[in-house]
Amino acid sequence: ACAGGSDSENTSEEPTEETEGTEGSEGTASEGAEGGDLILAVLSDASSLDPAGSNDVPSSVVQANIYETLVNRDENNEIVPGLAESWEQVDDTTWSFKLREGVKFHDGEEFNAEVVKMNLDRILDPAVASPRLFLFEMITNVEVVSDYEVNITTEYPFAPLLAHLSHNGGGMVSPASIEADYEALNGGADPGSVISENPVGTGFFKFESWNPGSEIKLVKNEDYWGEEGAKVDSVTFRVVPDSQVRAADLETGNVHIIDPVQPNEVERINNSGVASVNQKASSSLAYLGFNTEKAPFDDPLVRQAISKAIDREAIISGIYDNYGIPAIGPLAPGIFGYTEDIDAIEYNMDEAKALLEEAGMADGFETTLWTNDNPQRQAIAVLVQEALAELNITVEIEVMEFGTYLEQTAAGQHDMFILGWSNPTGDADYGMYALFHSSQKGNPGNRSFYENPEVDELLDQGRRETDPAAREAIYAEVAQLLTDDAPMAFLLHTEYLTGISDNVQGFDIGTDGIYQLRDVTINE
Amino acid sequence: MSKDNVLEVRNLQTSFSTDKGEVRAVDGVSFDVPKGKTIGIVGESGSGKSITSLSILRLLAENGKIKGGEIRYKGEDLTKVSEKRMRELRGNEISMIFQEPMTSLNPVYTVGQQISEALISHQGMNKKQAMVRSVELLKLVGIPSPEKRVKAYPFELSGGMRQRVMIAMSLACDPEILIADEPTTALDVTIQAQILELIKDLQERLGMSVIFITHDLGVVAETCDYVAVMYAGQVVEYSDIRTLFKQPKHPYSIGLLNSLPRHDIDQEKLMPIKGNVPSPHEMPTGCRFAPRCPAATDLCRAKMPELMTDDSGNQIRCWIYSDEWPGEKEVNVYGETRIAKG
Amino acid sequence: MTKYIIRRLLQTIPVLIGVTILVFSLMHLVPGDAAKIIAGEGASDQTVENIRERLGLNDPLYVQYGTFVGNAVQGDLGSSIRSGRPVMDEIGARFWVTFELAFYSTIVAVFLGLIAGIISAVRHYTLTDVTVMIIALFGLSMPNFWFGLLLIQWFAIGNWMPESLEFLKMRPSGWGDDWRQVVLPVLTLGTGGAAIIARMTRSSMLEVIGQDYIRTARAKGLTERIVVYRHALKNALIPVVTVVGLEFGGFLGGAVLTETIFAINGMGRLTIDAIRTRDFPMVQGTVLVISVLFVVVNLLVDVSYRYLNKRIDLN
Amino acid sequence: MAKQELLKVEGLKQYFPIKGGFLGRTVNHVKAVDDISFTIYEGETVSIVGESGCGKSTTGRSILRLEEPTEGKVEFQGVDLATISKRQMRDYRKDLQIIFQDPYASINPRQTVASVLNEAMEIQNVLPANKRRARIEELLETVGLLPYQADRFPHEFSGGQRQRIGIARALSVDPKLIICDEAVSALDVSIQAQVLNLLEDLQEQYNLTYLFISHDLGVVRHISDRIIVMYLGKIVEIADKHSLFENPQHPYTKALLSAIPVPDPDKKKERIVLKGDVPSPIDPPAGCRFHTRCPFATDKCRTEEPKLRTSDLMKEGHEAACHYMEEISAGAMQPNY
Amino acid sequence: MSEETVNHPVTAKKVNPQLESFKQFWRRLAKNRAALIGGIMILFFVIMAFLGPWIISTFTDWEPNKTSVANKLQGPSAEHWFGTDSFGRDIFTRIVFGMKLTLYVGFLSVFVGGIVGVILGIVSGYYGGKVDTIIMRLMDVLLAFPGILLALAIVAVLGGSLTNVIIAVGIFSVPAFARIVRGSTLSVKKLEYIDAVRALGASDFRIIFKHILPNVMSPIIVQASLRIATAILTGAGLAFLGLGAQPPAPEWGAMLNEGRQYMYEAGHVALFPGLMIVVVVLAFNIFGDGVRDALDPKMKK
Ligand SMILES: Nc1ncnc2c1ncn2[C@@H]1O[C@H](COP(=O)(O)OP(=O)(O)OP(=O)(O)O)[C@@H](O)[C@H]1O
Ligand SMILES: Nc1ncnc2c1ncn2[C@@H]1O[C@H](COP(=O)(O)OP(=O)(O)OP(=O)(O)O)[C@@H](O)[C@H]1O
Ligand SMILES: [Mg+2]
Ligand SMILES: [Mg+2]
Repeated sequence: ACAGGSDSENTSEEPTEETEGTEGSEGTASEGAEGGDLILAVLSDASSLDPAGSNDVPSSVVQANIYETLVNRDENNEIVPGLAESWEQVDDTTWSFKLREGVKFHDGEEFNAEVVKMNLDRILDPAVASPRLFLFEMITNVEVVSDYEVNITTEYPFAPLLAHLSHNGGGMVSPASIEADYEALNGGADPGSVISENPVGTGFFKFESWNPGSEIKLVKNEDYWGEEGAKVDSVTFRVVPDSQVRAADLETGNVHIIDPVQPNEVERINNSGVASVNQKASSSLAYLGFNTEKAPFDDPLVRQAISKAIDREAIISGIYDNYGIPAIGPLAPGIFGYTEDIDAIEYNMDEAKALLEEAGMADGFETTLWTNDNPQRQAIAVLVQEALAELNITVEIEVMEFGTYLEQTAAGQHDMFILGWSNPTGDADYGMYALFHSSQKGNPGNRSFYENPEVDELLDQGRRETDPAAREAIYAEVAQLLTDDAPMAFLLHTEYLTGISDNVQGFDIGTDGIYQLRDVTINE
Repeated sequence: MSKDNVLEVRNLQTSFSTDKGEVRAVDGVSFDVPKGKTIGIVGESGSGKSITSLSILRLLAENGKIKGGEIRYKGEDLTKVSEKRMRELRGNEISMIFQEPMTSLNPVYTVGQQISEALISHQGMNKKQAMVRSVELLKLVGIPSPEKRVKAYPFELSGGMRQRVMIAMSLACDPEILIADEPTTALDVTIQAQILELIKDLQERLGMSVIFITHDLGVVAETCDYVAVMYAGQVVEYSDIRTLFKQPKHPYSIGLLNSLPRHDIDQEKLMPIKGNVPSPHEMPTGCRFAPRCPAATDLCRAKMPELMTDDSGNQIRCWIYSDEWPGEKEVNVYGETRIAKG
Repeated sequence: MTKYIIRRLLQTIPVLIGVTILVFSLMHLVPGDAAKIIAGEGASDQTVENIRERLGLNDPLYVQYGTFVGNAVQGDLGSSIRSGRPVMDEIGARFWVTFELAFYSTIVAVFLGLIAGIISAVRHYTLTDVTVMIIALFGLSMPNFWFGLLLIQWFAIGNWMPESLEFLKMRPSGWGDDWRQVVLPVLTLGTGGAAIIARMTRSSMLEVIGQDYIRTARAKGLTERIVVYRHALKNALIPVVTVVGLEFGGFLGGAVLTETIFAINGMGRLTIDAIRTRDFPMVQGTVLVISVLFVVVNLLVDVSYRYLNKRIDLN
Repeated sequence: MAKQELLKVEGLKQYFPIKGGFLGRTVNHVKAVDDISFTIYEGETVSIVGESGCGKSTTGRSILRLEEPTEGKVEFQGVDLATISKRQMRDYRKDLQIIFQDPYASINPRQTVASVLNEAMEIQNVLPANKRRARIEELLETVGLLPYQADRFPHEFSGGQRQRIGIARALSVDPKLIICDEAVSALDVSIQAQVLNLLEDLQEQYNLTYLFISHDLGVVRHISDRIIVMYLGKIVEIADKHSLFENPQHPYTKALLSAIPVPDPDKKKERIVLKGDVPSPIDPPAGCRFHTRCPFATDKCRTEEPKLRTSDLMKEGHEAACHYMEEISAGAMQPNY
Repeated sequence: MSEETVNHPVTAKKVNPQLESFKQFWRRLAKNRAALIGGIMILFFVIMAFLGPWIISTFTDWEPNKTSVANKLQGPSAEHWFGTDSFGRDIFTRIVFGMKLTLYVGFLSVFVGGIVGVILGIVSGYYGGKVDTIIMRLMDVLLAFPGILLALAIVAVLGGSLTNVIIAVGIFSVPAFARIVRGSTLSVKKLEYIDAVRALGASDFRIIFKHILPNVMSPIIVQASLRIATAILTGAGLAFLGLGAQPPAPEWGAMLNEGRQYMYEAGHVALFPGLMIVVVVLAFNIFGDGVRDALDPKMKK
C-alpha cells in the first residue's frame, strides 16, 4: 500500500492502506452532552463501503465505524479482543477463535461462526476479486467448529495473521447482505454493489445515507452489543477537497472536524479561538526509491551517497512545518518490529561526495526523479534536486498523474521516484515484505526492484516465526541490511494533522489514520 | 419660394469626415420639386444622388453632416428644424423607398408589423386599426391576397413583392413627397416594369410629388417631368424632361446620352465619355467635368461655373452658356453642336 | 419544426459516435490499468486477471466499444470501476449540481452582459462605452480560477475584508444547502461569461445599427428608442444567443476549475477524478452526458434562432 | 465564306443538387440549365439574355467546366469538352476565356496587375519567362492602360480600369472564345461604352468570338450578331439580332422587349406587363415553363413542352419555342391579362 | 485606342505595392490606440522573456529556483518585490523567468492548432462535399467534447509536460481555426477571381496556396491573437490542476496553484502570478481586437 501521504490534496485515488480502530482511547471523561450530529470534513469520498470492495483510507475511515473485526489493536499496538473473545494458535498453521455471543447485525441477523466463514470465504472468492485479498490470501480454510468457534488454517505459518484480521478489510458483514450480494452478482451486477449501497455491520454506527461525492451519514446504533455505544446521534462525513475551504468551514463552525490540515494552516487554526489541531504520529513512510536494476543505482554506494545528501530535517521543517519525524528505516516508531538500534544513514554532504567519488561518479550524472502530482512530494523533489546538484547530479523532475505513475514505476521504467507506504496492520511484515522481498517486485510494492537473498530469507522467516521476540530480532537484522544496501532513501514519517472544533471532545485518530468516533461528544 | 414647389433644395452641401480627411459628397445641389410632379435625379454611381436624398431626410451616417445650403419644405428649412420635428415629418409627410428591397426590411418582423409602425406613431392608430389599414395598403400596391401576406415575413416574399411592401410602407401616411432611391435597380426588367407602372399609377391617384433617383436614363424618360443631372456631387443640369433628352446642354448630359446603348435603334459605334469620374478626394479645382470634357477651355479648368437659370427656368452649370465663355460660338460636343452664349 | 428537431437529433448521432470513439480510444491509450487500480497494491497477478476478465478488459477493443455503445443506447453506462455503482447513478447525483451552477451562471452572465453590451453599443465611442469595454476585456482575460480564489479570499476567508464588512462573509464551499454557497461560484463563472456576452452584444448591435432596415425604420420617423430596442436589439440578439448557448455548454463541461476551487461536487470534478483513477466507464459516461447536453443546448439555440429570426431556414 | 463552327452545345443540362435530410442527402435539384443546344461560329458574337436566375451564367460556366455539366455535349472545334479529363481540359482553357461582371471581385486584391497577367501566362506556359514583361506592357496598352501601371494593385484602379485588367488577363493566353458574363453590367454608362468599344475593337483585331451574357438588351443589341433568349433554364427564342428585335415571336421575348424603358420621352409605347414572378427552377412548371405568366397560355401550354422551331414568319436561323407563334401573330389569340 | 487614362502623369513613380499595403495596415493599426497599447505590451513581454532572465542573472544574484526555506512566504519588500513563495524563492524573479514559458505555451500551441486548423478548414471549404462533411463532423466532435476535459485527457495520455500541454491546447484550438477558415474559404471561393484562375487552368494547389490562403489570412491573424489569449488561460488552467510544467519550472499557472495553499497567510503568492496572467492575456485580447478592427474593411472610418 503506497501511502498517498494523507496531507496531499489529491489523494482520493491513492490506494492507501488502513485498518479498523474502535477500541482506542478509553472514554476520557466526556463532559459534553450526548447526542448531536458530528460533521467531519474529509478530503475525499469513500469509494466503497464493502470491506472487501476497496483499499483506500477514505473508505476505511467510514467502514471502521460500521463494521467490526475479530480482533482489534489498542493504542499500544497490542492485539485485543474484538468480535472474537479469545483465540489460540493450535499449530503452526491453525488458529482457533472463540466468538462473542449475542452480537447482532444492524439488520437483526445473528453473528456466529458461520458468518465468519462466509465473510472470509467471500474475500477469498476469485469472483469477488477483492482488492483486499492480499491480506488474507495465505488462508486456505475456514472451518466452523461450533456456533461460536471457528478455525482458520493458513498455507504456511503466518505470524501476523492477527494483525491482518484487525485490519478493517476483515470487517464482518451481515450474512443476509452477503447472500443478497451474491444473488446480484449472479444477476450480472458488480460484486460488492449491494453491500456497498447498503452496508450492514455490527458497529456502534449504522449506515444511513450516501450521496456520492458529497457526504455519507451514519446514525447511532441504539442496539449496540457493547457496554458503551456511540455518544453522538449521527456522524456525517462531508467531502471538502480544498484544504483552505476545510479550514474556513471549521472556523465558521460549519463542521466539527477536518482532516487533513495542511502544516501551514496549523497556526492559523490554533489561533482561531474556536478550534485546534490534533497531532498524531502516523505509521506511514515517505521514501525516495531507486531503481536498483538500473545504472548507476545498481551501485549501493551511489544510493547511499544520495541518501546521505538529503537533509531530512530541512524537508520536515521546510515542507511539513516540522509535523513529522525523520525516518531511519521503513518502520515508524510504534510499529511492531521497529528498532532504533541501527546504524542509520545521516545527512552529511561531505561523506556523500566521498561515497560518490568512491563509486567513480565524482563528476555526477544526469538522471530523472519521478513524482506524482502531490504537492508535498513535488516539493520534496525540488529540494532533492537542489541537494543533488551539489553532488553534480543533474536531476530532472517529472510529475506524473497517479495512475500513470504507479503503472510506470511498477514497470521499472524509472530512475528515482518518491512514494509512500503506510502500515495499517502495525506489523513489520506489512511494512517490509512487499517493499523489499524479491517476489514482490513491481506492482505489489517492491518498486526499487530490490533483490537480496538474505533479506528474502529473513522476511520469510519473520512471517513464520511465532515468537515475538525472535521476530523483532529478525526485523532488526533486516533493517540494518536495508540501511547498508539503501534500496531507498527513507525520508520521514508524517503526522496526522486534524482540526478539531473546541466544541468536540473525545476525538482521536489512530496511527493508521482511522477516526475513533465512539467516545466523541459535542458541546454546543 | 414659388407657390407650387413643395420642396426647394438650394446649394446643398454635405460632407463626411473620413480617414483621409473630409469628403464633400454633395457640393452644390439645387433643384425644385413641384407639387404633384416627378423629378428625376440621374448621375453616375458615387455622384451623390443617395446622399442628397438622405440629406433631405437627415438620415446621414454618423460621420456625415450637412454643411450648408437650404432644404425648404413648405416654408421650413429642414436643415434647421429640431430632430423631433424631423421625426414627425419622416414617414409621414416625406417618405422614402430604398434601393435594396432585400435588406431594407427588418427580417424579424412581419410586413404587417412594419407597415403598422408608421401608422401607429404618426396617425395615432391602435394596432388593430393599423393592421386593417396595412391590408388596404398592400392591396393598393397590388399584392395578391393581402390578408395573408400581411402576416408574412420579408424572406417569404420575392424581390418585387418586397419592393411593393416598401412602397406600401412609405405610402402609409399619405406623404406629400415620396423619395424613391433606385427603387428598381435590384429588380429584373419585367418586375421593374411592374413597379414603375405601379408608382406612376399611385402618383396619379394620390397626387404626391416624387423624387426619383436612378442612373437609368430610360427609367427617367418614362417616369419624370423634370430631371436633375448630377456629376461629382453637383447638379450640372436641371431641366424639363423633353429638353434634357432632345436638347441636352451640358456636355456631360450630351455624352451620357451618347454613350447609351439602345435597344430600340441601331447605333454604329458608341460614343463614350473619356476618362473616369474624379475621386472625391481629389476634385478638380475648376469645373469638375473639365478633365473629361471635349470642349474644355482654360477657364473651365480654372474656375467652377455657377448654376445658371435660363429663360425657360432650366438650370445649367457650364461656362459655354455664360457670358464669360472664351471659346468659339459654335461648340462641338460629341458631334453635336451647341451655341455658346458669350 | 418537430421534423426539424428530429432530424437535427438524428444528425447528432454521428457526432456522438465520434465523441464516444474519441473518449474510448483516449481512455485506452492512457497508461495505467484499471484492473490493477481496483486490485490495489499487493494484488497477485491472478487477482488482477480475475478483475480484467470480470470487466471485460480482455476482449478486443472493438468488442469493448460495441458493448459500451450497445449498453449506452439502452441508457446503461455501466458501473464505475472505483465505486462499483452504476455510472448513471453517480452522474445523477452530480448532474443537477453542475446544471444549476451552469444555469445560474448563465443567467448572471446574460443579465450583466446584455446590459453592459447594450449600454456600450448605444453610447458607442463615448467614455461609458470605453469603460464598460475595458471592464469586459478584463473579465475576459481573467483566469476564472484566479478570480474565484480572489473572491474566496475576500468573501469567505475574509482576510482582506475590513471588519466592518464581515457581515458579507460567505460560505466558501459546496453547493446547495445555503444560498450563500451559491453566490461565489456563480459570480466566478458568470462574470467571465458576462464579459463575452457584453462584447458580442456590442459588436452585434453596432453591426445591426448599420443595416439598411435600421435606416428604413428611422425613415419611418420612429423614435430612437424604438429603433434601438425594437428593431436593432432583436436582430442583434441572434449571434448573442449562440454565444449564450456556447457559454452554457461550456459551463456544463468546463466548470471543472470552479468546481475544484469551491469544492462543488459536480460533473467536472467527477470527470477529472475519473480520469485520474482510470475509471473508464465513468469517464466515458460523463463525457458522453456532457456532450449530449452540449449538442442539445446547441439544438435549442438553433431552435431559438428560428424564434428570433423567422428567416433562417431550418431546412 | 462558310461559317466555321467553333462551339457547339448540345443537350446541355446543369442540375445543382439541394442537400438536406439526414446526413445531407440530395433531396432535389436546381435545374439551372435544362437541355439547351446552340452553336457559335467563329468570329461572331452570340448573346444570351434573360432574367436573373434563368441560367445564363450557368451556361457559360458549364461550357468552361467551372461546374461539371450534368449532361450534354460541349464541342469545341470538334472536341467534346464535357468528357475529356481535367488535365486535358487545362490545356483547352487556353482557348476559352472568361470575363466577369464584378470588377472588384474578379481580380485577386493581393496581386499586382503584372503578377495577375504573369500568372496567367505562367499557367498556360505562353511565353518564356523573360519575354513576359514586355508582353504584359503590350497587353496593358492594348486594353488602354499605361505600362507603368503594371505594378499597381487593383484597388488603385477604377471599376472601368479593373474591367480592362480582366480583359487583359483573358487576352494574355491568346484565346479563341471569350465568355463575357455581364462584363459591363456593373459599370456606369459612360464607362460601359468605353469597354464595349474596346471589346469590339479587340474582336476585329484578334478575330475573337464572344459569348456575351447580359440582361441589358441595349448592350446586347449593340454588340451581338445573334441572340439567345433564355427563360428558366430553357432557350425560348434564338435569332439574329435584327429578327429578334424587329420580329420577336415568343410572348416572353415580346414582353421583355416592351418592358425595357426607352430613353426617349416621346416614345410612349404600349407596355406588356407580365404578372407575377419568375417561378423557381427547383420545381419548374410543367409544359411550357412560361405558361404561368403568359397572357396566351392554354391547357396545351400547361402540359406539353414546346420545342424550338422555326415558322414561315421568321427568317432563316430564327427559332422560338411556342405552340402558338402563328396564331398570336395572326391575332387569332387574344391576350388574357 | 488607349487614351482614357489621363489622370495619371506618365512619369512613372514606382511604388512598392507590397510595402504600401503593409504600410496601410500599419497605419490603421497605429490609429487604433488600444491595439497599439496591446502591441507594445506584447512587445515588452517578448523582450522581457528574452532579456529579463539575462539581465537578472547578469546584474543580480537572484535565481528563479534557489530555495531558501528560512525566507519562505515573505511579503513584498524592497528585497523581494513580489515576496517569496513557500520555498523562499523570489516570486518576481520566477515571474520574469516564467514569462518565456507562458509565451511559449501561447504561441506554440496556437501555431500547432492554427496550422492544422487552417489546412483542414481550407481543404474542407475548398473541396466541399464529403471531405467537408467528414472534416466538419470531426470538428463538431472536438467541439462537443468539453474543452478542458479534452486537454486533460490528452495530457493524461501523453503525460504531463509543457510540450504535451502545447499539443493538448493546440488540438483544442483546431476546430476554432478550421471553422473560421472554412467560412472565409467558402466566401473567397465564390469570388470571381478564383473562377478566373481556374478558367486559366490553375491547379488546386496553386489556387489554395496562392489565391485563397493569402485572402483568408486576416481572420486567421485575428483568431490567432485572440486564441493565444485563450491558450495561455487554458495552459494556466491545466497547470493549476497540476498538469503541465514540471517543477521547479516557474510556470505561472503552477505558481498560482502552489500559492493557493497559502492564500490565508500569504495571499501574495497566488496574487502576482494571477495578475501577470491577466495582464498578458489582456494584452493579447486588446491587440487581437485592434487587429480585427484594422483588418475589417467595414470599419474603415
Ligand atoms: N458614410 C460615408 N462616409 C464617407 N463617404 C461616403 C459615405 N456615404 C457616401 N459617401 C461618399 O459619398 C459619395 C456619394 O455617394 P452616394 O451614395 O450619394 O452616391 P450615389 O450617387 O447614390 O451612387 P449609386 O448610384 O452608386 O447609389 C460617394 O463618393 C461615397 O463614397
Ligand atoms: N452552385 C450553385 N448551386 C446551386 N444553385 C445554383 C448554383 N449556381 C447557380 N444556381 C442556381 O441556378 C439558377 C441559374 O443561375 P445563374 O447564375 O445561371 O443565373 P443567371 O441567369 O446568370 O442570373 P443573373 O442574371 O442573376 O446572373 C439560379 O436559380 C441559381 O440560384
Ligand atoms: Mg445610391
Ligand atoms: Mg449571372
